[in-house]
Order: sequence, then structure tokens, then C-alpha cells
Amino acid sequence: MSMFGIGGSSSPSSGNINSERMEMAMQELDMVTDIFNRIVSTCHNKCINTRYAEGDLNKGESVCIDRCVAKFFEANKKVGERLQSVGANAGAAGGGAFGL
Amino acid sequence: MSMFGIGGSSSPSSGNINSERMEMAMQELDMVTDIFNRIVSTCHNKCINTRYAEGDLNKGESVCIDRCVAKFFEANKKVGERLQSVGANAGAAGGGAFGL
Amino acid sequence: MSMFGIGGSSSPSSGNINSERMEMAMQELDMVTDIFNRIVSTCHNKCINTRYAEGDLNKGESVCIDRCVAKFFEANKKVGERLQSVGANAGAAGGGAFGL
Amino acid sequence: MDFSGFNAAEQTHMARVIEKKQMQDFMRMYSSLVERCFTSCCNDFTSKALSSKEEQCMMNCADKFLKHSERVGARFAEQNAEAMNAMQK
Amino acid sequence: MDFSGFNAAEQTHMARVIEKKQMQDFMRMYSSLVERCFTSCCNDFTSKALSSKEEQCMMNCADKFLKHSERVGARFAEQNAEAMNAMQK
Amino acid sequence: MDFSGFNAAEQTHMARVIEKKQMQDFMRMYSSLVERCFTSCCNDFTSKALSSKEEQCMMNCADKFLKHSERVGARFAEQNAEAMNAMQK
Repeated sequence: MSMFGIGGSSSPSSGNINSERMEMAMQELDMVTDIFNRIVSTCHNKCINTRYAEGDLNKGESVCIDRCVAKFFEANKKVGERLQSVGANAGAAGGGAFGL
Repeated sequence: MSMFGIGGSSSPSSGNINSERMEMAMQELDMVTDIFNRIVSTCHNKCINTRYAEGDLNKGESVCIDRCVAKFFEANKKVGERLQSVGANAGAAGGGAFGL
Repeated sequence: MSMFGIGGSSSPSSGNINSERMEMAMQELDMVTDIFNRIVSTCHNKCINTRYAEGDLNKGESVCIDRCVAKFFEANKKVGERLQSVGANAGAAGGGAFGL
Repeated sequence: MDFSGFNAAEQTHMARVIEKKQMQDFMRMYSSLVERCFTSCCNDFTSKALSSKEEQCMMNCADKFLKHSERVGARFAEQNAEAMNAMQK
Repeated sequence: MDFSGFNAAEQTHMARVIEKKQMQDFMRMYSSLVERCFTSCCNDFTSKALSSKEEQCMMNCADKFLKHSERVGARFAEQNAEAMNAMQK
Repeated sequence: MDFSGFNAAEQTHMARVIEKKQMQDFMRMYSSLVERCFTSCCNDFTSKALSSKEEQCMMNCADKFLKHSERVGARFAEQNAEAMNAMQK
């Protein structure tokens, strides 16, 4: 099976590892990492002064980061709800673009 | 099988799957996906008003998207022809950078 | 072997390939490629005039590229030394974010 | 792309690979959408709660992004088909 | 994430995968830090040597980026825990 | 990088991996070039055809990008060699 080549259910080398479940866990891990990295980058752009006169986060930056992360989570949740309500058929539409 | 060519035609688990052919198809699929994502991003930057006063594409945005995609394809084709005419030796040059 | 958990040292298809060592070499290759691509992009932003009135690098651009690459290497080295001196515990902190 | 030269095992394998890839691409599209809309819509960090104005902006941005992607997808498929036809002449 | 439903072999496998991934993520974080700080701090290419001012800026930027990432990580973990609790109610 | 400590099977394997990777890197470089040049050169969407001015700009941009990449590659190799020498002292 798969993108990352981990055995399949019949692969001799994967022993008693349930590959479907592993794969889903890995996809979830990738998703969480991707979102974490985007929050780091986005909130850095929003909150950090790029003059770099000192190496510590000042009070304003610290508070801004806390709010930025909370707001990003809320925004992420709202968009997720929206996509579920419209049936998330965008994935299918995207795939269709390749004429597969 | 896979992304980095592990397995191979003699791999027991790949059965009668021709891995060279699969791999090329997967590379092509990656390439097409990469270009599609770049067009989505680039044409969004060119055509979509970021005030987001409404959720629908207006007439101007819709027409702009159509032209942007067509133009991107044409630009992509021209650059491809150019690279082939100069022998596409940039790939070799890039590889050489790693002193391999 | 590898990055995505394919086989292990007991995998029948990897023969006498030392997978730990291959994996580290592949990680190093990925790292070098990633840095090279970032230098190409960053120094392009710093040095190349985007009017594109001609296809050759002019004198000023060429000199700028040489200095930009040298400076990037020096900056990279300084940051590396800094991270080692603070114990590079940022990796652990990042991982902790996922509650693993 | 044309997979008609593939045998049955290859087609099955390819279909699974593509399905995985579409899931990954969808997740990446989703998080890039959130990042892009958040960057455009949220600029006030005097509060940690999304204001109603910011929420409305996020919803419009998400809707528009999906419609944009769909439209790009449709044009992309047409251009691709044209390019393939041109190659076969 | 919750891996408690995994058997021993799966947990071992997952631990290795996560370890690899963390190494990759750390390397990517590192090079993105260098790129970001270089872009902000280095704008004078009349010399190939890092000036003392540029070096100071790079050090401050690196320190700040690490503290920023740590703080985002802490808030992220809290928000994640909250979201999980909310799901179980 | 130095693969001299590898045995024959490992060297063969590594050579294949590197070849694949170079192909992927080349494709990624190519599409990032097109994206970058398109962003700089194409700003008029009153027509779907590339104007001759836009086409000229794309060609110059592509040529310049390739020369830039080559020059960065040459400097990168030198700096890498220097860094390795310094490590062996």
C-alpha cells in the first residue's frame, strides 16, 4: 500500500501492524504539524516586531501571541464547520481538475 | 515501490506491479498537483479582492480567474520550450551544488 | 528502512543495506536541499531586479549574489552555534505542543 | 493523465495512491485557506475572541476561496484537455 | 492525539515514525528561522561579511523566534486539550 | 556529502534515491520559476493571451533565474567545501 510504503495488510514485513490505522494516525499527525507551523508563521507576522532590538518577547508581543493562537483556533473551527455544512465537496472538485 | 524507489521490480510485496511505471505516474501526479496549487494561489493573489465583503465571486473576479489560468498555462508552455531549447542543463547544475 | 518507516534492518527486500545509515544520509540530503532552495529564493529577492529588461545577470546582481550566499552561510553558522549553546531544546518544546 | 496502459493491479494500486493523495491535498488546501483568510481578516489582537466582523470576513473568504478553487479547477481541466489534444495531432 | 488503542507493535512503530518526523520538523523549523531572520536582518550587500549589527540582529531574531515558537506551542497544547475535552462532553 | 563509507549496495541505492530526488527538485524548481516569473511579469488580465511584452519578460525572467540558480549553486559548493575543510582541521 501507500504513499509512505508501509506494508499493506498482506505485507510480510509489517507483522501485526494495522496499516490503515497507522496511516490515519500519520495523516492526522501531518495535519496537526502543518497547522502548528502555519500558526507559528502567521502569528509571528502579526505579533513580532522585526526590528529585533532585543532577544526577549516583550509584554505586548507575548499577549498578542496568546490572543493570536486562540483566535486562530476559533477561526479554524468556524471554517471547519462551514466546510462540513457545504458538504466539503471541494475535495472532489479539486480532484476533478486533474481529469482523473 | 514508492516515493523514493524503494522496493523495485524484484520486491516480493509489489507483485506484478511495474514499479518504474507507477513511480513515473506518481511523479507526474505530484507535478500536476504542484502546478495546480501554484495556479490557485497565484491567481487568487491576482484576482480576488481581499476585503471579503461577500462570499460569491463577482463578475470581474470570475473573468479574471479564467484569463489568469489561461495565461498561466501559456506562460508555463513558453518557459518549458525555453528550458528544452537551452538543454535543461540547470538540473545538472543544481545537483552539482551539493558536490555529489 | 527509512524516513517513512519502511522495513527495518530485518526487511527482506533491503538486502545488506544499512538502513540507519542510509536514512541519515537521506535526511542530510533533504536538509542541504532545503537550505539550498531557501538561499536561491532569498538571494533572488535580495539581488535580482524584477523589471526583467534583459536575461543576463548584470554586474551588480552577480556581485550581490556572491555576497548574499557567503553572508547566508555565515548567518546560518552563527544561528547553529547559538542553538547548540542554548541546548536546542526548542525541538522538544515543539514536539510537546502536540501533546504526544 | 492516462492510466489506460496499466494492468488491473496497477490501476487498483494507483487508485489507492490517488485517494490518499487527494486526502492530503484536501487537508493542505484546508489549512492554507485558514491561514490565508486569517491573515486577511484578523488584524485586531486586543481581544482573543473572533469579532462578528472578523467571523463574517472569514466565512466570506472561505466561501470565495472554495468557489475560486473550483473555477480554477474547471479551467485547469479544460486547458489540460486542450494541451493533450494538441499533443496528439 | 490518542494512541492508547494501539497495540505494542503499533506503538513502537508510531514512536519511531514520530521521532523521525520531529527531527525533520526541527530541521525545517531551523532553516525557516535562518531564512526569516536573514530576510529581516541582512540588507546590505556591499560586503560579504556579516556586520556586527547584522549579527546582533540575527541573534536577537533567533532567540525571539525560539521563544515565540515555545509560547505558541504552549498555547497550542492548551487549546488542543480544550478542544478534546469539548468533544468528549 | 561523503558516501565513501558506504558499501556497493548502499552506493547503488543512494545513487537511485539521489536521481529521483534530483528529478523532483528539478520539477519543483521549474514550477517555482514559472510562478515567480508569472507573478512579476503578468499583471494585465484584460486579455487571456500573453502579450509580447509579457512573453519577453517571462523569457528574460526564466533566463535570469537559471543563471541565478547556477551562480548560487557554484558559490554554495565553494562554501560547502570550505566548511568541510574547516571541520577537518
